[in-house]
Amino acid sequence: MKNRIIKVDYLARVEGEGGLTVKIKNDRVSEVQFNIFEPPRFFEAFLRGRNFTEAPDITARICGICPVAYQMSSTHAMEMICGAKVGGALRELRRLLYCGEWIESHVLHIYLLHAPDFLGYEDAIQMAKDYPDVVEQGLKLKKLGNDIMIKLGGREIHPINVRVGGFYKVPRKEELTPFLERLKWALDASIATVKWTAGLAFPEYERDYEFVSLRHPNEYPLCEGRVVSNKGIDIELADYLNTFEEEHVEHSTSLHAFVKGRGDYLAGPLARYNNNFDKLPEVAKQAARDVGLGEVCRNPFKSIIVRGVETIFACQEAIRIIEAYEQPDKPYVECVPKEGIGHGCSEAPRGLLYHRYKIDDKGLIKEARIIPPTSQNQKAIEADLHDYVSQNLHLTKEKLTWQCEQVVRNYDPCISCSCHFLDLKIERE
Amino acid sequence: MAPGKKPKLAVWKFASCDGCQLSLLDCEDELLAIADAVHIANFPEASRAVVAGPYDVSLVEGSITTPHDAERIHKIRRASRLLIVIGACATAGGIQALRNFSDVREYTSIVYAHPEYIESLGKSTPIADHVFVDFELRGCPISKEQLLETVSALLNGRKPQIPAHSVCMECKRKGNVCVMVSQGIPCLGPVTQAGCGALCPSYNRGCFGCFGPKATPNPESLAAWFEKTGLSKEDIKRRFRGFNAFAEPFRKLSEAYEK
Amino acid sequence: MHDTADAMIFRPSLIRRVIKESHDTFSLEIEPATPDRLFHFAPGQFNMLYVYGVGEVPISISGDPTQPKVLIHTTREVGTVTRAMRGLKVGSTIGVRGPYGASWPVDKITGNDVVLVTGGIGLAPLRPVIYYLLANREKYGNIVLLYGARTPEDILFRKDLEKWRSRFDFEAYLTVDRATGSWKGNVGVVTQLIKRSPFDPLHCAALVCGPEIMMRFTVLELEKRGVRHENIYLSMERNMKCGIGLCGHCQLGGSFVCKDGPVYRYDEIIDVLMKREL
Amino acid sequence: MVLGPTVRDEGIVYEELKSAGQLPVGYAETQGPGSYRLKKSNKKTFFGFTVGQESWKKFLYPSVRNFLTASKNGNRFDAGYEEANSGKMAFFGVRACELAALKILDKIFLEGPYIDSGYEAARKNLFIVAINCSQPSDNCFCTSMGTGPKATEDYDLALTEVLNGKEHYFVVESGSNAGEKAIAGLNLSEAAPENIEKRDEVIAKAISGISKKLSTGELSEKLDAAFDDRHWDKIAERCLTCGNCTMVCPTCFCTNVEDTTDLTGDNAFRTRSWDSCHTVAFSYIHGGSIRTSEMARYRQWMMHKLTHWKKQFGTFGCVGCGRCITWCPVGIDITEEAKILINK
Ligand SMILES: Cc1cc2nc3c(=O)[nH]c(=O)nc-3n(C[C@H](O)[C@H](O)[C@H](O)COP(=O)(O)OP(=O)(O)OC[C@H]3O[C@@H](n4cnc5c(N)ncnc54)[C@H](O)[C@@H]3O)c2cc1C
Ligand code: SF4
Ligand code: SF4
Ligand code: SF4
Repeated sequence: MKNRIIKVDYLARVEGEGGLTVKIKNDRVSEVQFNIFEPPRFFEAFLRGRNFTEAPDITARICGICPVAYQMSSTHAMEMICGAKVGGALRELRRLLYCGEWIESHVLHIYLLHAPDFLGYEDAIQMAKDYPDVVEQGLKLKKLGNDIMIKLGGREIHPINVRVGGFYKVPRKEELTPFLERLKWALDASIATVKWTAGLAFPEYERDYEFVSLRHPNEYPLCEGRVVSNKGIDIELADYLNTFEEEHVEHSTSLHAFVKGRGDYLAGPLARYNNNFDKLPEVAKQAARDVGLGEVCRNPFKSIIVRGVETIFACQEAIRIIEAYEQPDKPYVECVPKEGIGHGCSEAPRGLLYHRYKIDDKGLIKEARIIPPTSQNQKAIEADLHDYVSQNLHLTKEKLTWQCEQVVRNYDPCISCSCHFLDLKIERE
Repeated sequence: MAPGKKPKLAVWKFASCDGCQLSLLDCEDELLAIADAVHIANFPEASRAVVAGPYDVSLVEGSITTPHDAERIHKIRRASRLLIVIGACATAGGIQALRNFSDVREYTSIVYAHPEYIESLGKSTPIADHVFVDFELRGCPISKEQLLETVSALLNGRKPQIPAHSVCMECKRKGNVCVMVSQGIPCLGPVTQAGCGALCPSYNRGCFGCFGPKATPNPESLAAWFEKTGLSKEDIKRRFRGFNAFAEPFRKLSEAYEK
Repeated sequence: MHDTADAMIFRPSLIRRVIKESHDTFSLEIEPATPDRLFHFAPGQFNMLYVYGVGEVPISISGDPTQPKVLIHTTREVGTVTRAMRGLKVGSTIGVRGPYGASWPVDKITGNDVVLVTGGIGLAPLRPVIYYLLANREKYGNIVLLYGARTPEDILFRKDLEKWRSRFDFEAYLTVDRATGSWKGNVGVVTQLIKRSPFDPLHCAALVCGPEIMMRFTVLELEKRGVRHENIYLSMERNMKCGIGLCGHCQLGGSFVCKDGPVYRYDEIIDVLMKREL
Repeated sequence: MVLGPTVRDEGIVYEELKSAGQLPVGYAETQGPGSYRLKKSNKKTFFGFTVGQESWKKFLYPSVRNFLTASKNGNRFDAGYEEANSGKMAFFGVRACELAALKILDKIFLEGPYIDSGYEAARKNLFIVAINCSQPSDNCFCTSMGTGPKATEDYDLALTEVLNGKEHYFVVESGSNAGEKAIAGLNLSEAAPENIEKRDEVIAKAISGISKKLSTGELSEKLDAAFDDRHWDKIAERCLTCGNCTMVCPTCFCTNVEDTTDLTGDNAFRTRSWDSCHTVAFSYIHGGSIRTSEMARYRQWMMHKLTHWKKQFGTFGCVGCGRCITWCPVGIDITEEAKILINK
């Protein structure tokens, strides 16, 4: 069994279409490919010539799993150009909407996509036969996340209520307060989730990642802050493209991002957690400590616990926002377009989502550039696969294949997102 | 569908955002009941398990954009008794059909450094352009309620109650004050098929047409009204060139306004 | 005759027998919901039949008005509800409400010849008339049935037809669009039969039931024979959601097919029949 | 439950009122074909506006109603009926044209041969406070239809708002025993002749403020004669067949009935909802819809209102409130179109 090929044509339980190929030659891993064959959809191209107000609705269609992330990154970029400040209750409502998406997406991944791997089930529906209460708790939590998005956004997938400058309509206080009771339940349920996930069996595996995430002086990061890493990156959004670069490889319709001059990096829950542990609310910190998760966690399999910790944060944050909420007079801040370039970066559940736009004085988009989390993580995924397979060559092919899939699923990759980027250098030619 | 036997369900993806199939996982209250009533035989987003065809029902998300997909859809059709297309990508080519209005080679080079690696058809086309489709669910994304209604209907041998009339009818039944008449906000509701529950007007915004053209729409008349109320030709064109840009009545309209 | 409670409520009633009439047409024999509730109706009236969970459709009563203990409906499978209805088995329930609508004018036309012109499933709404006429045979002149089917296999109520044809006081002429097997009878449209039928045009009533296009041509032929408009009766079909004049779907100009029809005197609807897409 | 006009979003709607403060004090609107704009002034008027988008029919005949459930029991099933709400209601601020509309609905739903029990239950317990119009909109043509602007019958109480410099009062008339009783308990002063005079001035002013006209003499017959007119096609070029006119019309009563089940099929439901003759599905029978062209559907709608209704119910189906003109997204005006058709 010196030469083997591990091939998964169609990865399950990830969003979008991808596969993976690991080639082993003379008991050494010779080639690793995280194949993305999701058909390209050319968003950056057809964004050109659209009105700047259309960006949130159009870019949301890049991904049905994290549309709010796209709406947040694009609105922030546009507001930067217009010089508009969205603060106060409107800013809080956006955070609340995002909390909804975090809860929904994290819980979906924990319970329906990731946990079955640890317990050896093909899917959550089979898992539900043996763990009915666990799955039901997951579904109930997930529904709460969705219901928050429905309230604020109109619907959970591609919300319609987000606009550049704020919202089309804001809720009355009475519409939000009923969520408090459910959120308090959810807070306990997410603490229980952390405990439950911490009890799963984890492969002993660590890597010295470069963790890249946002960092905000006062908050656990969602939509604002500087981009930082544990290896010295600390930049303004405007410097994003000077720091990171993307390349196009043959086996993928998604571009691969890397830190210029350094290489792969990891974005997502693990990165946020490691870079911002101090900004977590006390309940979340405590839950992490209680299960022995340190302030630094380098085992990517344990991202499932970290998602739980972040779910605690999202519930706690939602409670805080709703309790303090006062309905603003106007649902949005007026945004008058002018010629310029804007950047927006927000923390999608699966990691940094960067947008950059150039618009003209009429508000028409001239250039658009989007770097989704999955392109940022692709190189790290391949490095993990290489590393992990090298260390576990003794496993049976079947087992190794499953675990390779799991290595990919650790990232909660969203392949649909990853297939539409624009290389500005080419365009300028 | 023969009662007693659990029908085999498969979910397939083509060029899309995944949102429509996610709707199935978003049926939190009904998910386990669905799994009880049907045999989920192929649904990669949710399960590793793959059961070979043929399938009683295939839900197809996404549009056809590559030569490979153009072949794959035929295989799926052959393996499916009923083929239901879900969402604007599958029913009208989706947002990526905006490419149909310009040159793809140009697009590829804008997005990819090595366009030669990318295999892409010149157009993003709806599934019905390639194979026979039994039923379609509109929307970007589809409505969860309509999806459940369709599954329930199939399981119980009845016709899904999916009306082809305008968003306005839902809007009025709901009691929204019309945003177009009372505020002059341009709204595509009168020419768009119902299904979303008149979501946008409920949030004080005009409909932007994500459920596609209703039965016998008259976009020309609505566009003429838009023009009369001060929208530029360019604005009108963009409005009809959204998630259902390639649906015939909307396509014709936007092309007429391109000149 | 109707319930005082909401007329939209159906009574679940038991199916006692299912009879296959042709490859796509079947009859249901339905028992009253309670034994004391008899199905009194006048020939030409219809019921709204509800198939559990699938839908509700108007179907004429095709049984014998003198036998109110059992309700008979004959239905052709054409779409969702009728397909599901065909799937119903003996012992299952079907929702019934009615009877609704105007009937064939059996009492007004006594002393005259009666000519019944029908095609396809149209024989079903006319069968109660035939039962009635034969039960009151002495009150009428010649009784002539002109019936067209697509093929010999599509001919409904064969047993009845045989029985009726064997009577000396009943004339039945059949024709098919397309002859198959050993068919030796007429081939062609039913309207052709009109010119040679034994009835007195000046003292007759023509009862016509079939597709709208067939009824239009029938009227033309009857006119040629000199039948007056006020002696011609037609049964109309329109979409119906309630059957009781409240849903608005069955409007035919100034009338509602469900309550003013389905049976109309020709001279009363002559102008609406001439209008397209009304 | 008291129901009456109040401001929601940018329109006036009928909703439950808990206090007089919820009335649209100082509000007035301008209406035009396809256009409605609400404005607030510092005037003290309680009823300085006319009809908004909604009509009272929604309380008597809800836009969507689940009225029946059935549950499976082997190969049989049982049916359960959901009682309509029959609580006591008071409509506060009903216009004369709306009274006429209620009378028409009564004819449809209560005069048989079959009745709508839900409508009946709601209607039986109804107390009506009418308001005589002082500020007709540009789309009102009640004077043509003989329905307004003064309420003359079918109310329990009728109010006229008089605002005259500093003077601001209501003249109340009672139209029923219930109305009589209701005011007996209030400490009202007898209207003086000058009050009555002022009231009549208000109404006279309203009448003279109505500019839209539809000539109703032989209207039904003339429209009937125009059945094959080419002008219907002209209208169809503009009509979106969106159904808004039917939804807002206070007398449009057509409904659809939908049967559904849950996933398991153990429970079945029937829902009735407002339908519109503008849809293709409306006239569907096996083999194809009767009214496939847009022209035929618009024609059905207008002819039903102005021609067929007369045969069906002895009145026009139009009360001249102007809603279908205002709330048509492309401003099609029934009076203008009818004029063209009958003047050919
Ligand atoms: C007064 C009257 C008496 C009838 N009597 C008989 C009869 O004795 N035997 C018989 O086989 N058929 C009869 N029909 C026709 C029968 O009602 C239709 O064939 C039936 O409604 C088709 O329903 P479906 O769901 O199977 O068809 P689909 O084509 O799936 O129709 C969908 C829906 O449209 C409506 N619809 C479709 N066609 C008609 C129609 N022709 N009339 C009214 N509504 C329709 C129904 O609500 C139906 O559920 C009668 C119709 C009327 C109006
Ligand atoms: S707001 Fe839009 S959808 Fe609603 S009625 Fe008005 S035009 Fe129609
Ligand atoms: S109102 Fe229009 S754009 Fe908004 S959700 Fe509904 S169909 Fe989509
Ligand atoms: S007349 Fe106006 S409101 Fe009525 S269906 Fe036509 S466009 Fe819609």
